[in-house]
Amino acid sequence: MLEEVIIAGFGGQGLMLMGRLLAYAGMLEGEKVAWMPSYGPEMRGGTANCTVIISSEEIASPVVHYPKSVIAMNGPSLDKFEETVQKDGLIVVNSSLVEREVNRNDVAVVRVPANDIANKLGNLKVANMVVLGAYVKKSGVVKLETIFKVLEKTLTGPKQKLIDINKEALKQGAELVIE
Amino acid sequence: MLEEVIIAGFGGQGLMLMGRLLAYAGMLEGEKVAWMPSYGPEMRGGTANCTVIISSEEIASPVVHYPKSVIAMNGPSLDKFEETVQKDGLIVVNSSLVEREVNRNDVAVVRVPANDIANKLGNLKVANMVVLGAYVKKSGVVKLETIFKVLEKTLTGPKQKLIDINKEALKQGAELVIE
Amino acid sequence: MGEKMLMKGNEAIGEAAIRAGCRYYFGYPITPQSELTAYMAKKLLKMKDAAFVQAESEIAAINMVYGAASTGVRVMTSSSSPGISLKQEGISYITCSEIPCVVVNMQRGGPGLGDIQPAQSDYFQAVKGGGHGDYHLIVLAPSSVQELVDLTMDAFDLADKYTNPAMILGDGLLGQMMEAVEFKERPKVELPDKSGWNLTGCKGREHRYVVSFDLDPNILEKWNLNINEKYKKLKEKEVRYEAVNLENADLVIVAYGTVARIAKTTIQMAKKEGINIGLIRPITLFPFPEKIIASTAVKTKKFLTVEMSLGQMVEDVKLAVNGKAEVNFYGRAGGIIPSPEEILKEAKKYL
Amino acid sequence: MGEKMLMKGNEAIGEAAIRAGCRYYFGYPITPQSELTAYMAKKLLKMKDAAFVQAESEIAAINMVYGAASTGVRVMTSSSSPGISLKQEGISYITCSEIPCVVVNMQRGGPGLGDIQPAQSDYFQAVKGGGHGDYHLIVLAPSSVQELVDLTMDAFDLADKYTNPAMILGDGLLGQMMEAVEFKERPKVELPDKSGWNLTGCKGREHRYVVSFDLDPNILEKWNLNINEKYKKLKEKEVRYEAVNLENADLVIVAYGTVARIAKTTIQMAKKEGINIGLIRPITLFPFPEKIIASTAVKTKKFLTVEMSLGQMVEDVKLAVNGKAEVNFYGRAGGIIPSPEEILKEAKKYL
Amino acid sequence: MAKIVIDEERCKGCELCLAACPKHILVMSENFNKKGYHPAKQINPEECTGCAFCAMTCPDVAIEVFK
Amino acid sequence: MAKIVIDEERCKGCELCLAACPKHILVMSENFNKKGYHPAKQINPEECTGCAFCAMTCPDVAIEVFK
Amino acid sequence: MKKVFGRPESLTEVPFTYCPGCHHGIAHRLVAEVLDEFKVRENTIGVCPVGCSVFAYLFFNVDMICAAHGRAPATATGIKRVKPDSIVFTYQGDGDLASIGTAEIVHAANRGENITVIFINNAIYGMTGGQMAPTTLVGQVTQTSPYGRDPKTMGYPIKMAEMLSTLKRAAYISRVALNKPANIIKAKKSIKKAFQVQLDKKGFSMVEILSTCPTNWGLSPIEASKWLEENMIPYFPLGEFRTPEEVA
Amino acid sequence: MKKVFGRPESLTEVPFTYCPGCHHGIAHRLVAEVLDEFKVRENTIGVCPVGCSVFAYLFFNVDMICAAHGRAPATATGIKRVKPDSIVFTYQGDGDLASIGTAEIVHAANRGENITVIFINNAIYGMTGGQMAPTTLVGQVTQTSPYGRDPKTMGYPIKMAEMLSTLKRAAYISRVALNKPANIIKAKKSIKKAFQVQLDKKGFSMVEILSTCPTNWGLSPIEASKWLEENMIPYFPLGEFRTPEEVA
Ligand SMILES: Cc1ncc(C[n+]2csc(CCOP(=O)(O)OP(=O)(O)O)c2C)c(N)n1
Ligand SMILES: Cc1ncc(C[n+]2csc(CCOP(=O)(O)OP(=O)(O)O)c2C)c(N)n1
Ligand code: SF4
Ligand code: SF4
Ligand code: SF4
Ligand code: SF4
Ligand code: SF4
Ligand code: SF4
Ligand SMILES: [Mg+2]
Ligand SMILES: [Mg+2]
Repeated sequence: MLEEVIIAGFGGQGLMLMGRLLAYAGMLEGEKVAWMPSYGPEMRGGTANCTVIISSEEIASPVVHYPKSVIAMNGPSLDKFEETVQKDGLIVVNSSLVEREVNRNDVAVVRVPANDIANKLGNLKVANMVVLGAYVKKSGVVKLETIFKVLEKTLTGPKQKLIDINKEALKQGAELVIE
Repeated sequence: MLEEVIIAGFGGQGLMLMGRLLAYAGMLEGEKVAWMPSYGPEMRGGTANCTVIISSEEIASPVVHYPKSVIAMNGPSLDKFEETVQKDGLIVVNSSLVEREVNRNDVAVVRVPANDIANKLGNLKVANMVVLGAYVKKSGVVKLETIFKVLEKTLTGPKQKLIDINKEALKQGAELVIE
Repeated sequence: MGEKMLMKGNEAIGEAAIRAGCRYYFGYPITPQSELTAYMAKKLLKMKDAAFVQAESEIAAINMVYGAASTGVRVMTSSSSPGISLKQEGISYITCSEIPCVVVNMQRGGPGLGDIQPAQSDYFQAVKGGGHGDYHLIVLAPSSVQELVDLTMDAFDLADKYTNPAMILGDGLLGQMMEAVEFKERPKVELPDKSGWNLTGCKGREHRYVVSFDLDPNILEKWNLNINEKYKKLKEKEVRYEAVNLENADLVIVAYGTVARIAKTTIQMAKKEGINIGLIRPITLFPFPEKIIASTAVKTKKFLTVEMSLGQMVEDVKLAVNGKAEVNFYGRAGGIIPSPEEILKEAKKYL
Repeated sequence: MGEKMLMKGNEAIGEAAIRAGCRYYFGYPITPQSELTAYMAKKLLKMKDAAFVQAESEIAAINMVYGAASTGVRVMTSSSSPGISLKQEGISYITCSEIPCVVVNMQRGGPGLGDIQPAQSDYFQAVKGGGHGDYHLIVLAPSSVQELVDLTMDAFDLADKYTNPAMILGDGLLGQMMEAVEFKERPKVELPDKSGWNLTGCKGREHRYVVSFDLDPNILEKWNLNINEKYKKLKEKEVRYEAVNLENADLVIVAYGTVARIAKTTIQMAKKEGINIGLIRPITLFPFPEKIIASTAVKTKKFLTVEMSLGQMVEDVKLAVNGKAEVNFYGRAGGIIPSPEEILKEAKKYL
Repeated sequence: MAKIVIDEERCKGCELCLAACPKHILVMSENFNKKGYHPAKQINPEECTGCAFCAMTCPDVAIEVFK
Repeated sequence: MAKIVIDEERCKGCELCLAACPKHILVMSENFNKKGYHPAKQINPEECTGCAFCAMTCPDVAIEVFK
Repeated sequence: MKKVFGRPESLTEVPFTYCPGCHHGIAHRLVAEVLDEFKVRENTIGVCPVGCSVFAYLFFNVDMICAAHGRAPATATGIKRVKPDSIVFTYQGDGDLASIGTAEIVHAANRGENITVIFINNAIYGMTGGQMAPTTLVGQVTQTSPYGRDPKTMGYPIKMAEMLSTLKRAAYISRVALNKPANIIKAKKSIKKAFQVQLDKKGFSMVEILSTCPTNWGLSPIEASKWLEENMIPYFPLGEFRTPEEVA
Repeated sequence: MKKVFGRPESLTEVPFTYCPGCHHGIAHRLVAEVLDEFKVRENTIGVCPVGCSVFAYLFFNVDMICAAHGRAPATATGIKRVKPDSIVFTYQGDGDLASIGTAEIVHAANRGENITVIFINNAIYGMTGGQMAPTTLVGQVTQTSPYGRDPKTMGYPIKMAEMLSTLKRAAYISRVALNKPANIIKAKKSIKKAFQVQLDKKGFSMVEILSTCPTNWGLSPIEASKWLEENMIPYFPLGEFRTPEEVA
């Protein structure tokens, strides 16, 4: 198994957390994992992205220029990374913020109206979880349950109360993906 | 012409000045000159020395381990440098402070009771000039008159009044040397 | 065997240091190593017989390290490129005083303020001595988060063994990335006793001192020569490297840290195209693995040194090769990370 | 032709700088270069449109230099080994900003506080870059008081020409010794105009700035590469060295500064014994005179590098020789000056 | 009579101008600007006194005031 | 009754003790010590009160006082 | 209608890179307005620090240089000594000025360097993500004081204006805040005085500006302004500490 | 007869390397006597600076380290944090403490580092041959103020005791002089208080000692003591600036 995904968007959209949960889940499932952030030249309000690699082999380069999958949380990210996705790869798009269609037709595309769903759930901040749910479901790289487990391990103390809404967001995202 | 002389003694005995006057005089007489100080590990009250090279050729190494001449202004300096003087070289000793005899008998030796003479001249500080006078006379490396000229050039302003006593000291030192 | 943990490189260094017995940390914030400072604050401020001090500057930090280390405890500081430049005087002092400590440099793009992206352009500074005088640091170059852990622990041991500062020379990428790490039980190593030199108060013995000078050049020269002896010993005994695929390699890449990892992907890619590329990855940059490079140069006539710099380690590679093979260089500057693809393309030029 | 003057090396540098149009000096006292600071105080404090500031530290001094130089004037600072270590961050900033200035290092024995005797153990720091990032200083190595004068003047010209700091790498002996010097009329050199970058207030034009960073690594890489181009040009155009007695030499000594002078006496001594020793004396340490060394290596199979260090420039000699000849090393450390006799003795070992 | 002009693209939606306006006639817009912020907007412009407190407080110099 | 002992080899002839002694019973010796200084010496020891001002002032801790 | 409030000429058109609600922007505008009002824009050289305001060279429409972290007063000294008739100012954060740059600011003030220092005290290291500054309040939680600043081991927040006021050649020193229009108006006046002192060649001038860092304080901009009012101002009293009259 | 005055145990037998009449020696003795009196010699670690007192490690009969120029307070901090129950002191000159080491002393004081600083203010850089110190008096001629210190460009002599007294965790700060027995006795008392503060873990303590440098002042030791009395004391008033009672 070898998955390489770039998760990109505005700073503040919770990209880094998505990547970390994913990597953690990969580790719990016994795979080798690497998570690597990358911040643009602007410190704030700029674009940011992180790379997650999940692999059954030792991970060589943590830097991936041509990922299997891309999660584009906003328009500029889609613009930047669309062309880099490998043939037969996957692009997951936050369609609440990305108006345009994906141009590539040699990749799978999942469109997730994440902000709208999150808004309905009452917390715009979980938009990232909606997208992550959809991505996990579609890619099958880890089990959704493993992500749940990670949430339980990492959201402790006062943050514990956030577990449910996050799970719900993940689920709703996953449900968007037609099997 | 090539003269290499090490002038050694206590810090504060005016060694550096002796060397500088000598070098300056050499320069005025058209020779190549180099003056190089060396301070011992102790900053004050310790021993110090300087090397002067006067040469008609380009001066290569400014560091001299086996000088033609040594001026020993005190006992420790004689101890340290006596053995380094070249055969047929010259050792000038401030006999006011150096009690012992020079052991070498393959070099010329001039003993100068410099402090006593300087004391008589009314200024202990010119002991160095007494020795310098003797050295210049004995070695013939520069003319005494050139040293006078240097004094006139360098002792200016309020220091001008010191010229005479310095000249006198030089002269008295020179006079000690039997032609 | 410890549990696996997903950790950021910077935090992993901190945890490794603490597990290696380091209870004292003095540092000043700088990107991309701030998580390490924050980690040490979080942990050490809660521990007994421990101290975390955010120093007023990198200079103060290294001089606090000097003081703490002189008492014999394990102590660490960390920074990134510009901050490490400021520590050069202090590092030179500590080295001359023959006191162990660990300094971490998570390099970023330079010179000047540069940027905050990963780079390897402080190699010369780390390996040749950015401070004044004849000295060297023990320089370790991890290339994974696990290795950050292991080499940090080793750094403390080596520093103690050779009473010389050791440097972890990482980069922003290693510091920021997360990987699974394990804190393994380490074999006990016999380390020299510090009670012969550390400052404790002179109860029951003559007073002693830690200084970095002697105004008598004869004594200072002997001192310098003694220090130099340790470097010779290091070169004999502590060289570490990873060799990959050297048998029948058409070309050997020499790279360390992050770049070495990327080069491994290059090697895999090349294999698919039927090209045999080898890799020598120095783990110790000082002492540098000269011998393996020299012996490889006899077999493989082509070397490619790849760095995130405009050519620094390549000089050490050339010195090791000593004219016996062709040494080429490929570098990216200013915080750009080379891709496996471009390294392959570069390698092909020489094949 | 100017009159001959008997001057201390340190003061000669000061006079040369002033005659080269330098009216601004920022420094901090340290032995063995304090006479230079004092000289500048004496002269500049009496001049109009000039400034002498005793800075609060070497760090402040180099950053004052940065500010002054950014306005386009000629400016200088000086120090000795530990003080130069403290300037590394600032030097890296100035180099990255591509601003000219002159830095003088009258080296003393190190590392640490060391001693105040002459040494050459800051070669790596000066030549490889003691600060962080990919950069180089233009490094000039005088070996007489006259050359201190001439090279100081050249340093200002070169710095302006390449908008890069230039360093005078001397030692305590050169700074403290007196020789006769002459301040010759210099041929006018065409120097690039600074009005394209210097800070003057933005009257009549767009505002501009002097910075040493760009957070975009792509831009920063280009910037780094541009700077690197200047170093290539320096290597092509500005290499300087003195070659002595290379014809039919049985052995060639490579030495710079004070040591090179001493080696000349060795050569004379050897001649008396019928031994033919040559000398290559690099005058520019960066750019290093690789070509003459490489071409000499083809004829003379034996080199002896002599330094007042435990072996630093010898690496550049080896890189230039590239395995074509045997490169030996003789060094003294901690402020000890080798004698002509001992160099000869050492040379004979290889003959 | 007074008028303010808010540069929506400069606005970062910090709401400091809202708090500063003595007339309470500034609110946040529902729309996003290109940077993804909800910019401030004025309601009841006729109440504006042109006191410029809003402009003075705006960290992004996004408000101009006319009188 | 009081007594002082001056360590002649430690003395650097600075004369500070002379100025400090309220009894003015310290003077400089004619002799040189090994370092080339004229050490201080006491005259009229019977006048010494043992006040230790001399010792207190001596930068080289060359004076001991007994009482 | 006439424009009564607009962008000063001494600011470029480049949008600030600061976080929403960050007071750096207000401070920039005030300085720019003062430069406009004195008509010295074309004769000014500014020195920005390393800190969130590292990009100030893009924002101020004057010649600028970016100094090394903490060294802006030294760099400004270098400039001013060459160009004594130019207006030279530094713009520095509290990490920059009160921590790593302590020696430089103390000695620039002590020499009476005829420059103006704009000192942004936001009780935190903004740019590096929220570490303790020398001015961080007691109990304040930061990345490097995760259990709150403990004066026993970390000391009390340092009052730079007061400390520097002990120096004779510090001609003008004040502390202002930007948390509400009334304070902003006072701040502007104070900044203007500071530059006036420079124009009159009376020596060193500094305005310490209490500012917010909503991002690293973890507060909304409005909460942050309130926190400043309630916590910072009581500890860091506003006012003038040195005025030219006192200058010898 | 009993010895009523002799060499304290906390001094070694090594003769001082100071110039004749230099007050460094007196200061050494006083510190050593205090260590003796508190019986802490065997539990003390001293930090000497770069300056004429660089050799203090040979003179104090306690464990010592020689810090880099100006950094003694940082080095002492490192030691004290490891050994909070040891007595840690620094011994620094005015170039060391008030110039290059400004940041280190300010922040050690501000943190309330529980160390004692012995600060030798001799208005000059002694070791390097007589350059201007931050404490050099107005008009004083030195190697780097050859026409006398001009406050217009070089500022006024800095009063470190006063400046540091603005810091809350500076528990004890005083200024004393060594120019005559009465002052020496007071100096000793003050040094004792400073160490007492450390023993009581009350925070930072510093004694600024006005001292002579006959060599670089170009005066005889007696003239130098007089010059100190007539010129330094009027500018640098003696006394206590912070005492433990004021400490929060
Ligand atoms: C020598 C050096 N050390 C550390 C840093 C990292 N650094 C960048 S900005 C900064 C401090 C920022 O805080 P402050 O000065 O308070 O400015 P703010 O961002 O809060 O406006 C630090 C430590 C650096 N760039 N250079
Ligand atoms: C980094 C560094 N800069 C400069 C020096 C040179 N230096 C040695 S001692 C000294 C200052 C001495 O003056 P002070 O601190 O007043 O002590 P004093 O000798 O007067 O007792 C200086 C500048 C040094 N050793 N290291
Ligand atoms: S100008 Fe005054 S009244 Fe008008 S919107 Fe702004 S703050 Fe409100
Ligand atoms: S103060 Fe400025 S940036 Fe903030 S909401 Fe109002 S207009 Fe927008
Ligand atoms: S003890 Fe007192 S009286 Fe006796 S010599 Fe000393 S100073 Fe004079
Ligand atoms: S004070 Fe001490 S050193 Fe000075 S003269 Fe008296 S005994 Fe000698
Ligand atoms: S981090 Fe803080 S200081 Fe920096 S721009 Fe954001 S709010 Fe302002
Ligand atoms: S130079 Fe001055 S401070 Fe140094 S030992 Fe001599 S008199 Fe004392
Ligand atoms: Mg801040
Ligand atoms: Mg001093």
